[in-house]
Amino acid sequence: MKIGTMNDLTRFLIFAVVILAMPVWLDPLGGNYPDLLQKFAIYGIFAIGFNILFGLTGYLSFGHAAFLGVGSYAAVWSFKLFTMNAIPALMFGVLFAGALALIIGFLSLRRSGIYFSILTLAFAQMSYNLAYSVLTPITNGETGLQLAQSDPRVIDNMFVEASAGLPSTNLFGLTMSGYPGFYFCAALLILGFFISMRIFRSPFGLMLKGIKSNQNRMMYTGLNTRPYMLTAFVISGMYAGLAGSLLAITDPLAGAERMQWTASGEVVLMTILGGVGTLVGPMIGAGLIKYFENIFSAFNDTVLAEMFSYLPDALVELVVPVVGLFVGSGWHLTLGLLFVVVVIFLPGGIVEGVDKLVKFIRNREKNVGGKVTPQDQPGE
Amino acid sequence: MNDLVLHLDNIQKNFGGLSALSDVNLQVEEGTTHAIIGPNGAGKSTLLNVCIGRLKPDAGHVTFYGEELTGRKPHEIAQMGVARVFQTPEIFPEMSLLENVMLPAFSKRDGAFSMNAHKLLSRQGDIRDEAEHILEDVGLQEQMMTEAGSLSRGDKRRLELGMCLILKPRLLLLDEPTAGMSRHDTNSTIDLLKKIKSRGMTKVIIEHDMHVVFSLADKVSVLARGQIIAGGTPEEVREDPKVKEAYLGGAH
Amino acid sequence: MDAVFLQILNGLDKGAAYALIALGLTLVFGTLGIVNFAHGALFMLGAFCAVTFNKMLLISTKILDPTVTLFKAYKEKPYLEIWFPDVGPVLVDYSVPLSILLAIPVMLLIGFILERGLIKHFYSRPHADQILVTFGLAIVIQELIKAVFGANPIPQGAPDILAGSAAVGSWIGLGENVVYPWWRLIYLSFSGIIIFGVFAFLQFTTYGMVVRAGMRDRETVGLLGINIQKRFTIVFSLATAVAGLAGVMYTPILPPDYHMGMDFLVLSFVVVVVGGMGSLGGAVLAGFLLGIVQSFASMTEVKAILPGIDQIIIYLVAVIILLVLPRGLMGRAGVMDD
Amino acid sequence: MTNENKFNFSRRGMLKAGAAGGLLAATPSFFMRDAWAASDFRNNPGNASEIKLGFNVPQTGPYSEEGKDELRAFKLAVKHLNGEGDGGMLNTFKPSVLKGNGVLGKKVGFATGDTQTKSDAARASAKRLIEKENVLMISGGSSSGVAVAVQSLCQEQGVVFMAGLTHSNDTTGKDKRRYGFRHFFNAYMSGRALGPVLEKEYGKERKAYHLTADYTWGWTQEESMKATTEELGWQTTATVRTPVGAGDFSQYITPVLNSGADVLILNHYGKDMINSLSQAVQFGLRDKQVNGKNFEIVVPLFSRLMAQGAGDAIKGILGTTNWNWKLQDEGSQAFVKSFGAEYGAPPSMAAHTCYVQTLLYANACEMAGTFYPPEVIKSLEGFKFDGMGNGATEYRAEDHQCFKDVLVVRGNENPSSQFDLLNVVETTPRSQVEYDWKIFGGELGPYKA
Repeated sequence: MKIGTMNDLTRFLIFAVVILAMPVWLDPLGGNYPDLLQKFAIYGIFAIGFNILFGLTGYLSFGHAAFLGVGSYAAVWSFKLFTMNAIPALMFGVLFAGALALIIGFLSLRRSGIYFSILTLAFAQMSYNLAYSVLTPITNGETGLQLAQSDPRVIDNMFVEASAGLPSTNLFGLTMSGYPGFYFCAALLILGFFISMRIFRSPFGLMLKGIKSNQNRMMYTGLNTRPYMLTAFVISGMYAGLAGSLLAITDPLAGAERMQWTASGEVVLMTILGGVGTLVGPMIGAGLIKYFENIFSAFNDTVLAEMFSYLPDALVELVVPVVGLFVGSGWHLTLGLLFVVVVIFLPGGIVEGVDKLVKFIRNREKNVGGKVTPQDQPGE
Repeated sequence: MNDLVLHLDNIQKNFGGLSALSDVNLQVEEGTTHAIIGPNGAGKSTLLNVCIGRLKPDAGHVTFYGEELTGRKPHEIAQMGVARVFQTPEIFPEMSLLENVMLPAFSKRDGAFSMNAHKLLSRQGDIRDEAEHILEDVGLQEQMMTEAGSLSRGDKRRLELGMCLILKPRLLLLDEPTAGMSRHDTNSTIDLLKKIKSRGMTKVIIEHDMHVVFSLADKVSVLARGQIIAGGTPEEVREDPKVKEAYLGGAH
Repeated sequence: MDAVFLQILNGLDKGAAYALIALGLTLVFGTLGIVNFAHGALFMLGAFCAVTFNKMLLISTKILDPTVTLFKAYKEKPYLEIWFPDVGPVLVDYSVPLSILLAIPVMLLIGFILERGLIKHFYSRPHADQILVTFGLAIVIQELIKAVFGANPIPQGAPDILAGSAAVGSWIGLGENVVYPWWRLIYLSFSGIIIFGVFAFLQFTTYGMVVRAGMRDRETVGLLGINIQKRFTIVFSLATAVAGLAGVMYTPILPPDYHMGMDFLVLSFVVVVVGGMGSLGGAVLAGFLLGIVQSFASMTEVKAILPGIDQIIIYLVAVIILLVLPRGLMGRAGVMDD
Repeated sequence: MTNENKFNFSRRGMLKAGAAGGLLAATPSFFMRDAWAASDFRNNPGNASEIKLGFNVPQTGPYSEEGKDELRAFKLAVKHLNGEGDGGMLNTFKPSVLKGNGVLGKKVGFATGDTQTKSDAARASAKRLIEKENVLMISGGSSSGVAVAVQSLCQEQGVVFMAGLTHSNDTTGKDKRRYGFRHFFNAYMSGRALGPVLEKEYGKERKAYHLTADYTWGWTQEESMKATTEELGWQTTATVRTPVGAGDFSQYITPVLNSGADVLILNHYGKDMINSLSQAVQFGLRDKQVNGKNFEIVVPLFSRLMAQGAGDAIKGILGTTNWNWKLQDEGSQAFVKSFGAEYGAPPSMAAHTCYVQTLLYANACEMAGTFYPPEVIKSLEGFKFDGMGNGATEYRAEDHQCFKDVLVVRGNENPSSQFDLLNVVETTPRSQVEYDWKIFGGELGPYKA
C-alpha cells in the first residue's frame, strides 16, 4: 500500500498498533525498557505538537522547550501541593503551558520569519536562565524540582495516611513508573496523533497551510491570519506542556535544562529529521534521536568487544577502537553524521525522502521507455 | 447613492517625494465593468492597492457602498466583499487546485477567523461541490488534484480568478488579467469575464490590451502621471484627444 | 566614574567579539541565505588553529621525571628552544598572533571545501534542511576536535609583554585602578580592523559590489550573467576566515575547548537578527550594543535593583528591539522575514 | 506499618485497573516488577553468577574528561574486585572482607551510561541502567545537580547510589537520601579546611570579594567560605553571582579592582573556574597591592583537570581537593601504581572517589552477606575504614557523608612534570571539618524504598 494515499483510518490504526507494540519490536533492538519507551512516547507528543506549528504554518519556534519546562514544573507542583494522581498534574501542565504560549505567542507572532524564531528563542532562554538562578524558590534551580517528604499534598492526605517514603505518581492507584507509565504515555500519544491528524485534515489545518503558502492571499481573501497562528501556537505549546507534564509523571523531577535552547533545538531537529509537515515524521525523528542518545551512548569497549567476539582477536583490536569512535562517548558524532546523511539523501526528512524514493523507483520502472511525466520536470 | 459601489474621493499618495496619485476621483457604479487604462507608471496598481488596504492614502477617502474603507485592515476589506486578482497570481502553490478554491470558500462561509479544527475537510461536501463548480467555470476541473504551483501562468491566473469568484465579491478588482497570455488564452479569459459580467458582478479592471478593454468595459478612466485625465464610455475615451496624446498616440 | 569607564571598555570588548562572530554569520545568512548553524564550530576551528600551531611549535623532547616510577611523568623541552635558543622561545611566546598565518589559509580552505562540497547544494533548499545539515556538520566538527584534542580547555597564553594589564587610567587621567589587559585592547583593535577590512572589501572591490547587489536581489545579479556562484564561494570562505580569526585571537581570553562554538552560536544568531537581516552594519552595531548593555547589567548596583537581570539582559533587549523595530536595527525588507 | 499501607494501596489499584483494561491485563507481569516483597528486591541477582554495577558518568559535554577518568577508575575497581591485576587498594583497605573473588561469590560486571551533566539525561541513563541492565548499584557523575537528581531516583527505585564527584552541601544535607552515599568532601569542609591556612598565609585583616556561580553548589560554597573567613575576622566586601557558563567574566572582574577588597574568592567550578581565574589574572589582580597587602585569589575547589585548563594562572593559588596522587600513604600509592600501570597517567580525584566508592559498596555487600539494599545500607552506615588514601574515614550514619582529612593544595609554581600541578600544603585533620549533621536539614527516608 502506498503511504501517500493510505486511508486515514488505516494510517491511524497502524500507528496505534505500532506504538502499543513497541515493547515487542523494540526488544531485539535493545530498546525495550520502560524509561526509553516512555521517552519515545513523550518526545513523540512534543514533536507532533511542534509540527502542528512548524509543519503547517512554517513558523519556526526556537523556544518550545519553555513550554515543556513549564509543563513539568506545573505537574511537579501539582504533586507537591495536591495529589500524586497524574490527571490533575497533566491538566495543570497543559494549562500553564498553554497560558505561557498565549503570552509568548501573542508577542512573538507580531513578527515573522527569522525574527519570530529569535523572539521565541529569547523568551525561552530568559525562562531558562531565570529558572536556573533567580527563580530557584519555585524551580529548585540546577538540581531540579523534586518531591519532598514535607510536601502538603492536601488531597492525598485527606484520604490516605502519608507513608514513610516518598509516594509515587499514580493514576488512581496504578503506579506511573515502569510499563504502566509507558502505556499511559502511549495512549496520550495516540490521542495526540489523532488530534493532530484531525487538525491536518480540517478547514483550520487548511488555513494554517495557507499561512505557510501565501500570507498575502490569505489576507486578501478576508482571513485574519493572526488568531489562526496564535491558536496553532497555543495548541502546540499545550502539546509541549503535555509532554512536559508526562516527563514529570513518569519521573517526578523537573530540571531547568529542559527549557534550554538545546532542548528547543532538539525538537526542531526531531521534526526536520523525520519530515516537516508529515504526520508521522516528527514521531520517527523523536524516536531516532532518543534511541541514539540512550542506546548508542551505552556501548563501551567491553560491550563492543563482546559484539565482535566472533572476529579473530587481531581484528577485534582493530575494529573496536574504530567503532568506539561512533558509540559510547562518540554518540554525538554518529548523530551529526546521521543528520548530514539524511538531509543529503532524503531531502525533506525521512518520511518525505522515503516517499520520494519510492516514487522515483516506481517512475523509473514505469518509464523504461524514457518518457518523463510532467511532475518530474523541475518546477522552477 | 446606493448603486455607487466604489467611490474614490480626492485620493493622494506619495512615495518619498514622488507623487504617485494626486486628487484621484473615481466612481464605480453597480453592475458595471470599469476599466482603468494608462501608460506604465501611471499609478494604476497603486490605485488598486489603496482600494484593498495594502497602501494607506496620504489624503482622501475610499468608500465602498458608502462605507469607509481607508484605515481598515486588508482582511476586513476583503470580508466586506472586495476581491482582487493580482498581476502576478497570488495563489497557494503547494496546494491542490481544489484546496486553493475551497480555502476562500471557508472564508466566505465562516468569516475572518473560525475555530473549525474539529471538522473534517472531507465532510465539507457543500463547500467541495461549490469549489468544483467554480473550477468548472474557470475551466480547470480536469486538473483539480494537481499542485497549483505546477500550472502554467495563464492557468494560475484563471485559478486566482476562481478563488476570487468563490468569495462572491461585491466588487472584483482585476490587475491586468491577460498580461503575458497568448491570443487564444486572452480570448477565453474575455469569454469568462463576460460570463461573470452577465451575473451582474461589479468589476474594476486594469488593462493594457485595448482589445480586452473594448470587449469588456462599460466605462473607462484614463490615468496618467497619477491623475485621471479622461473618463466615459469606451467610445468617448477613444475619441478624446487628450487620451490620444497621452496614451494611444504619444506612447507609440 | 572609573567603574563606568571600565564597564564601557568591557562592553566594547564583548561587543567586538560578538560583532566579529556575527559579521561572518550575517554575510552567509544575508548574502547566501544559508542558516548556518555551523558558524560557531568554524569559530572554534579557528581557535584550534592557534592550539595546533602552538602544539607544532612545542613538539618537544620529553625529560622523564625520575622520581615518578609508576607511569611516565615528564617535563617538556621544545626542540625549537633547543635548536634555536635565541629565536625559539620568542616564537613560542608569540604563537597566538603568529598562528594567524596558519589560520588564514586553513580557514579559507575549509570554507572553500565546505561551500563546494556541501553548502552550495543547499542554496535552494528550505531553511529546515539547511538547519539540519549545518547542525549535523557542527556536531561532526566538534566531535572530531574532541577526538583529537580532548574535551578539556587548552590554555593559550598571550605573548609575555601583552599578558598583563595596561594602565589605561593613568593615560586619560582616571584612577590607578583603571587597568585593562593588553590583550583585550588588542582584540578590540583587531576586531575593528577586520570589520573595517570586510566593509572596505564589500564597498570598494568589484567582488564586493556584486556581493552587495546579490544581498539585495540574487536573481537580477544572476541574470546579468555574472558568475554569482564563484562569488558565493568567496563570500563563504571569507566568512569562514573571519570566524576563524575571531577564534584565534580569542584564545588568550578564553581557553578554547571543543564546545566553545556552541556557546557562542545562539548569541551570534541573536546579534545578527537584532542587527537586522542582510545588514552588516546592523550586526556590528547590535554586537556592540548588546555587549555594552550586558556589561552594565552585570554591575552590582544594577543587580541590586533587578536581581538576575544580567542573566537575561541580552534576550530582554533583543525582544524589545524586535518588538519595536520590525526588522531589527537596520534590517531590510524581504530578507528572511517570511 | 505505613509502608505496607502504601503497597496495598497501589496493589489494590493495580488489580482494579487490570480488571478494567483488557490491554493492561495482557501484561500483568510487567507491573509486578515494580513491587517486591521483603525477600525480593529490585534487580535481585538471585542465582545468577554475575552481578552488574552501573557507572553513570559524563561522556559528552564539558565534564567528559572527568567522566573518562571516572570510568577508568571504575573499570580498575571491577578488575580488582574480580581478583585480576595487582589488587590495588584491596590490599590496603581495612577492615575489608573482600577476597578478590567478586562479590558474594559472584563475578562483577558493569554497564555504562552518559549523564551529559544534565539532570534529565542522567536520570534517563540511570533508569536505563536500572531497568534494562538490571544493575544493583549506580555510581559516578561530576556535578551536584546530577548527583541529587540521580540519588532521589535511586531512592525511588531501591538501588544504592554511590555518588561520584559532588561537592554541594545539599547532596548529604537537605537532599540526602537513605540510598545515597557520598565519599567526596563538601563545600562546608572546604571552607573549614581552608580557614587555618588562609589565616596563616594571608593574616586576619582581609577583605574578601566573592564571585559565585549562580546555582545551588555555588551558593553553598559561597556560604561556607563566607562563614569561615568571617570567623577569621575577614570582611566580606561583596558577593556577586555570575551566570553559569558566562565565558567572559570581565564585567564581574573589573568591579573587583575598585572595591577595596584584597582577596578574590572564586566559587566557580569547571570551565567557569578556568575562565574566571585566567581572566582575573589577566586583569593583573595578582600583581596588585591593596591596603598594603598582596592581592590574592582563592579557589575553594580544585581539580587537576581544571588546573590543566587554567594553565599558568593556577600557579600559587590556594584551594582544597579530596585527594591527590602525590600522597605518600600506602593506599594512595597502591592505587596510583595500579592506575598508572593500567592507563599511563595518575588518577584524578574524581577517579579516586569513584574507585573507593565501588570497593566500599562491594565490601558492604560482603559484610551484609546479601545484596538486599536495606542490609547493605545498614552495613555502610557508620562504617569506619582506613587505607583508602584519606586516612581514617567514617561513613556517618546520620547523613551518609564520609568524614576524613581534607587536603589544602596550592597550584605548583614549578612543576616537574605534566601531572605535577598541585602541591599539598596542609592536611587538615578530620576533627576540624566535622559538623553537626542537623545544620543542613533534610531527611534520609526509609530503608525500604
